[in-house]
Amino acid sequence: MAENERLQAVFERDEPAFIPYLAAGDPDYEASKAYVEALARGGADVIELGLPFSEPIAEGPTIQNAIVRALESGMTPDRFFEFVEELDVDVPLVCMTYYNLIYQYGSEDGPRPFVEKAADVGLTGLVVPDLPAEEAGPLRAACDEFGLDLVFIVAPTTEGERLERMREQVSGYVYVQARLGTTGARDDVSDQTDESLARIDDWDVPKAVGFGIKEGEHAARIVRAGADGIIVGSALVDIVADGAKSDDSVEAVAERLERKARELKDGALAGAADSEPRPERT
Amino acid sequence: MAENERLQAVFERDEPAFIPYLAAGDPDYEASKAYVEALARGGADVIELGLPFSEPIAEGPTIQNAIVRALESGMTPDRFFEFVEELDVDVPLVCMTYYNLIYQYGSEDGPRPFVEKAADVGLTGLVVPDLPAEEAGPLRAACDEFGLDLVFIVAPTTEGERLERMREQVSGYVYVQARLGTTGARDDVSDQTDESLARIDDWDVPKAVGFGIKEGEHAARIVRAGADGIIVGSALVDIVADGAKSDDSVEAVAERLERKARELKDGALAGAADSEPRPERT
Amino acid sequence: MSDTHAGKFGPYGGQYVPEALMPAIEELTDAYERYVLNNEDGFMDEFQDRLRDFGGRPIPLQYAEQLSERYDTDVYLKREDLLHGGAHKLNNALGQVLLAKYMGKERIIAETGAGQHGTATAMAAAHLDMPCEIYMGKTDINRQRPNVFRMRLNGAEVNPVTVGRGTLKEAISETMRDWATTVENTHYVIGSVVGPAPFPQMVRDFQSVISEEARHQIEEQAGRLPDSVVACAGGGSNTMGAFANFVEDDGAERSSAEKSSGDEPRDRVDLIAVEAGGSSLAVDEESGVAPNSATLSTGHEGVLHGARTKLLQDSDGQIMESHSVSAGLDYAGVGPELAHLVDEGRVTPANVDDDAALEAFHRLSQEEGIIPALETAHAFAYLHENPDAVGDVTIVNVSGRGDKDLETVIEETEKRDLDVDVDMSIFEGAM
Amino acid sequence: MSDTHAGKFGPYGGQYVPEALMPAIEELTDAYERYVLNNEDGFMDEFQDRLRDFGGRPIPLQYAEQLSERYDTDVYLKREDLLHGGAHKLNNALGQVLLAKYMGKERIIAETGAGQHGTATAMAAAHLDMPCEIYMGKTDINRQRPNVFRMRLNGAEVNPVTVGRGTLKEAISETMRDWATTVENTHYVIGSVVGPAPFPQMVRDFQSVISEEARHQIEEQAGRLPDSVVACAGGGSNTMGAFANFVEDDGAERSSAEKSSGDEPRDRVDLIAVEAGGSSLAVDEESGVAPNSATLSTGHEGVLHGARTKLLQDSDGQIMESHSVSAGLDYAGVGPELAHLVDEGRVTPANVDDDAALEAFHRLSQEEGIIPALETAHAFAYLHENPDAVGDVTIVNVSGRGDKDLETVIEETEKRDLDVDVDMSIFEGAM
Ligand SMILES: Cc1ncc(COP(=O)(O)O)c(C=O)c1O
Ligand SMILES: Cc1ncc(COP(=O)(O)O)c(C=O)c1O
Repeated sequence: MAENERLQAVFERDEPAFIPYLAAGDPDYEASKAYVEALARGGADVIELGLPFSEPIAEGPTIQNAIVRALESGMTPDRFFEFVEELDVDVPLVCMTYYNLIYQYGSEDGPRPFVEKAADVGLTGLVVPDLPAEEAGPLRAACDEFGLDLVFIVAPTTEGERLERMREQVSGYVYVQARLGTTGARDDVSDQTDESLARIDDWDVPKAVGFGIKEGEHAARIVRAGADGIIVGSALVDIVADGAKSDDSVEAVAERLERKARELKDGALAGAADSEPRPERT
Repeated sequence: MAENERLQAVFERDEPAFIPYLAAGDPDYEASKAYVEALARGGADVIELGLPFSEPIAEGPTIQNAIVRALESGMTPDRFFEFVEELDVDVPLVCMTYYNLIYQYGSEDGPRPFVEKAADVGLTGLVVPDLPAEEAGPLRAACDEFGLDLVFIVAPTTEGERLERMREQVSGYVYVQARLGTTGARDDVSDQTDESLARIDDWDVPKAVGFGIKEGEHAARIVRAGADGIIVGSALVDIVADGAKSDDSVEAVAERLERKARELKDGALAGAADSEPRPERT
Repeated sequence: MSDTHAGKFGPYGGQYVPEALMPAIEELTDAYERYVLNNEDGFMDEFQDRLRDFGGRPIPLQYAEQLSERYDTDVYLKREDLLHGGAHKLNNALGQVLLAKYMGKERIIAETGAGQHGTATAMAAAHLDMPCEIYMGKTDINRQRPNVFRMRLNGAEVNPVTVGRGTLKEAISETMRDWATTVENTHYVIGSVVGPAPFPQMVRDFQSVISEEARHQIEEQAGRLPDSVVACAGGGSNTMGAFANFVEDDGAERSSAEKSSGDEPRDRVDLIAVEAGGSSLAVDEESGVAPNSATLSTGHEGVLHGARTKLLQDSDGQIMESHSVSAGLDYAGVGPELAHLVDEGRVTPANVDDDAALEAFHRLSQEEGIIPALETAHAFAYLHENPDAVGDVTIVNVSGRGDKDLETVIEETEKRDLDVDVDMSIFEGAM
Repeated sequence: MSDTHAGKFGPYGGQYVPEALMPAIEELTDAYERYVLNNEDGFMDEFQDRLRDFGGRPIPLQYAEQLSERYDTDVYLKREDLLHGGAHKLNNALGQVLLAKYMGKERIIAETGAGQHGTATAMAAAHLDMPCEIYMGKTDINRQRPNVFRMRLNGAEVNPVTVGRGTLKEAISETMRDWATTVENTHYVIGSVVGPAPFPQMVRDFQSVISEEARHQIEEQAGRLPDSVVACAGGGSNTMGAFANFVEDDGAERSSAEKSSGDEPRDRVDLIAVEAGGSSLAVDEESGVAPNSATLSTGHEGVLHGARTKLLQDSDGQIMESHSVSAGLDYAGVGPELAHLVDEGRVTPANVDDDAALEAFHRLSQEEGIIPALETAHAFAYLHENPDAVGDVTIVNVSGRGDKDLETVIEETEKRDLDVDVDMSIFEGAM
């Protein structure tokens, strides 16, 4: 199983990873680039970049709307790859998108052309929320071929055999879904998080928790619960949405994003400081 | 079978009878009295007075509307009898109404109280358009008891056995329905009239033709075809309706009615003058 | 059946129509006897085939789980709402249009109140390729819009009747007027067990397929006859159809000829006809308005639309304007046979008011997943108010579905404070 | 059937859903196998009893006299419009709600396009006493108002979906989101043969009662199998239901095991799936709009709503906005089994445009006295355009009735110059 080196390097450091998400092209190509770069400045360790798909069945309203804005501003898979190439950031980038876009890319049906191109522009991994382990064979193979990680999501409902199957396929990190439902910022941290982390406690892959994290305090709480990283999407997308709505300058919004990123990153670090030292990883 | 003497007398004269119809109480009690009296002045030989019923299924729109006006102005069976009593006319009056009003009158169910009262106020006969010969037994008996005629309608569709049954029951005159349908003034005279008259040619009762007669010319044509009388309703009710609509004075409307009556009566007389002399009646 | 001779039911029935119609009525009587009673030319076979293939018969008798539990009695639903067109009306309309065809008629006319008879007639006429005109009062046109469209879509002409209040009473009168003009080539498909003989018995015969099926079905499903049959009554056609095959189950001693071995009396099936109590049973004689259509309970013998029967009328004999939230029950008369069966004590007349009917409408919709016609809802309101009166096993006739009533129900529910949980605000989003 | 293994039909099918739903889908697969395929606890018996008593099955197969004459071919109508609720949808909704009950679920959710699946689900949920929420796009809410009311009357909550164009596609996505949150106590009653396995095969199985009955009926009535079966296809549930029991009548040589005496090939029954051609088959890639829903004819393989199937999508793989005058066909995907049967040449894909569907709507209403759903009208428009393609005996599936479409039909007819005799002025009187 491929382990992308850059992604691996992130989790080998002795601190929790902060993994923010933004939809590429939201609200437009240039602003979006500035926003992603702001996240990097704010301390992102990995960035999940959404390639917008017209039927985002796993997303809540916040990210749905971001995707609509990005699509309306002309984002396409080809533009997305350009976007990634043009980005001036130093951290590993993971593409989050739906399977149909991966399947349709290029001249032949199937995931290979997409993955080849993704590797080519320097993406380090993929998250595909509508692709369970059962249907992931061809994509897994293409990722292996081109050295990309394929991140899977462990849901609160994932148990038993399914958990085993996923353990075999996952690489890079495992995305631990903090609660049932779709993406979206919440005001609390779910107990389901602890249970989920406990269920995969012995997995030999970094565990990043997402779905609903909104504040530094949440981040700390989750790292204390044993997470190796935190994934934050809607709370950041909210800032982009507010900026777009109020017609604020790109700089002002980028500034806010950077500040929020730092809050979250600091929260995660604080959580790590409270915890016992994390075991070394191989 | 009762033959009311006054009605009989009309048809014993050697000239066709002119039988106008108005709804009693249309558009109000006093005006209606004036109008009926105008018809008498205009040469009516018999007058059919409509006692308005809420469901006049045999009437066309003209008389339906007259009935609505009369009902709205408060006409009831009791008022109707007063109306008849108060009328200052010299010709026989026939009441035209629907069976339910006859049936409900007085304290007991059944036609007797109505007929008794009708005789009492000087009515000479009844026409009941929703009472075919088959259902007429009780009313026929009451009429016999109180000396009223019961006029039946022969329709263009009445043939064979039904015709015989009616022949046995009819008295006063037979109302020959000039055409299929409901009451209402028309612009032509139906061929059905000739056929209907032919069918009852040998009946020993005067034949009065109605339904659709509008002008003196029609009247003449029908008398030439062998009728002993003409019945005119809608053409006269139209005058009342127009007057009510234009808020004309009662005198003006009465004047018009009298003139129209005379036109129709003259038409009938003209028709008679053209025909061979009518056979004597016993 | 109770029509022992010449279209009379005790004192009721008869043929009080203009002379011009009498020959047509005699012709119809003759055709009724030949084709319907004696199955000449296989008329009844064809009728039954078409009821099956076009209409969807047999129609189920359904055990109603939620209602049975609520009322602690076995409630069975005779699902006439599933008949093509959405009400029992097609049983009759199809029969009559087919009969008109056998009689060589070339044109169909009909009156309609709720529009259910009109749509059924329009559908039957289209199915049998006959031109068709429907008379409908203006008030009913306004409160039953979807049915107006449906009739027109089926190729029927809809003639609005503007006299009077513009409801069923006026529409019947108007259709009779048309018939009086066109009687030679036209058949008048009357929509209920009303009008001159032979209509009341003929319509009952066409509708009696309801109880013919229901009787077999309840014996099969419950292993016994019901203690009662409940049906709403406007003119009374679904009522008579639902009662017909139970009328003789009157609990009386059997005549010796009928006795098999013992001399037990027959089972007794109570027959309950539920009329529209409207907003009140009181009557305003002055204005000639009855705020209800509870003819069987409050009416008096008289003559209307060709028959002697019970009527809502003032003391002079003028017909009152009836009122009901449900257009199909909004009629001042009632079938003569039903009037007679009430006088004889064989049928129990009952009535429920508009509010109770609306509540029952919502209750059935929510609890059984069946949206009934507002007419039908009256039968369920009776059940709700008198659960102890129906015995251990009862059949309620679901005479029709409520699609036609959606607008009325929303409007009327909004006006009231009903004893049922309906949040009217939820209806706004989609208006 | 063509689902030989693991919910795949050739290259189509599968389970492309968020991980959170996978356990529920496995649970459902298990329940499907136990209760539906193996009739555990008598599930299928109870299902069939309820389809009969509550739904009104069996549903007739009707010989259509007027159409048969017009097209000089024997046209039989499978009258799913007579099913409770007014469309074939209840077959599936009742099956799934009952299954949810057997599975111990406590809440039902569903998407709806035309509102027919939503009303069927709301009715089934009321009947089986289950709380129910329905997701419906705002565009569909506006064009199918009566169905919105009906769902609410049946006690269901209707949740408007405002994203995107607000049609079926968005409603399905939204329902999946709800399910992802509530999967532990909730069953998602999907409305067609789409979605992740086991939905496509399970919905087909519930709907296959259509062809099970039709096969017996046509053999009884025509003494033979039909030359063709014609059905409209949105997701394809009425289509698969109408085809299922004829799929093996493919005219192929029988395998020697099946041979009785001779070695004649089986009869060939052509299966024709008619999609919505909308206003044009052309596609606007730029704006991502397909002015049609002709997925089988013009779509390309991809992944949507949990399954690999044919889709209307742009070259990037973004799903297009489909368009059709009929809400129930207005969907960018199609059932994976249908896609496979088309690839295999067993099902013939066809499409007719909005105008043709409207004309067919009026024609069937006027000539047969059956007002079809606009969806259904597409099947009749195909018959009208291709009377020679259906052979001597054809079955057209009347998937639903058109009561829900009255307003749309009036509006859309008025806009056009149709090749059918409809006088739109007659619709004004009652507006
Ligand atoms: C569904 C339904 N039920 C009942 C009635 C009342 O008619 P009847 O009393 O003749 O059954 C109507 C009349 O339109 C109706 O539509
Ligand atoms: C009457 C009717 N027919 C057909 C359809 C299309 O669905 P399917 O293709 O699943 O049968 C619908 C969908 O709502 C419908 O209501």
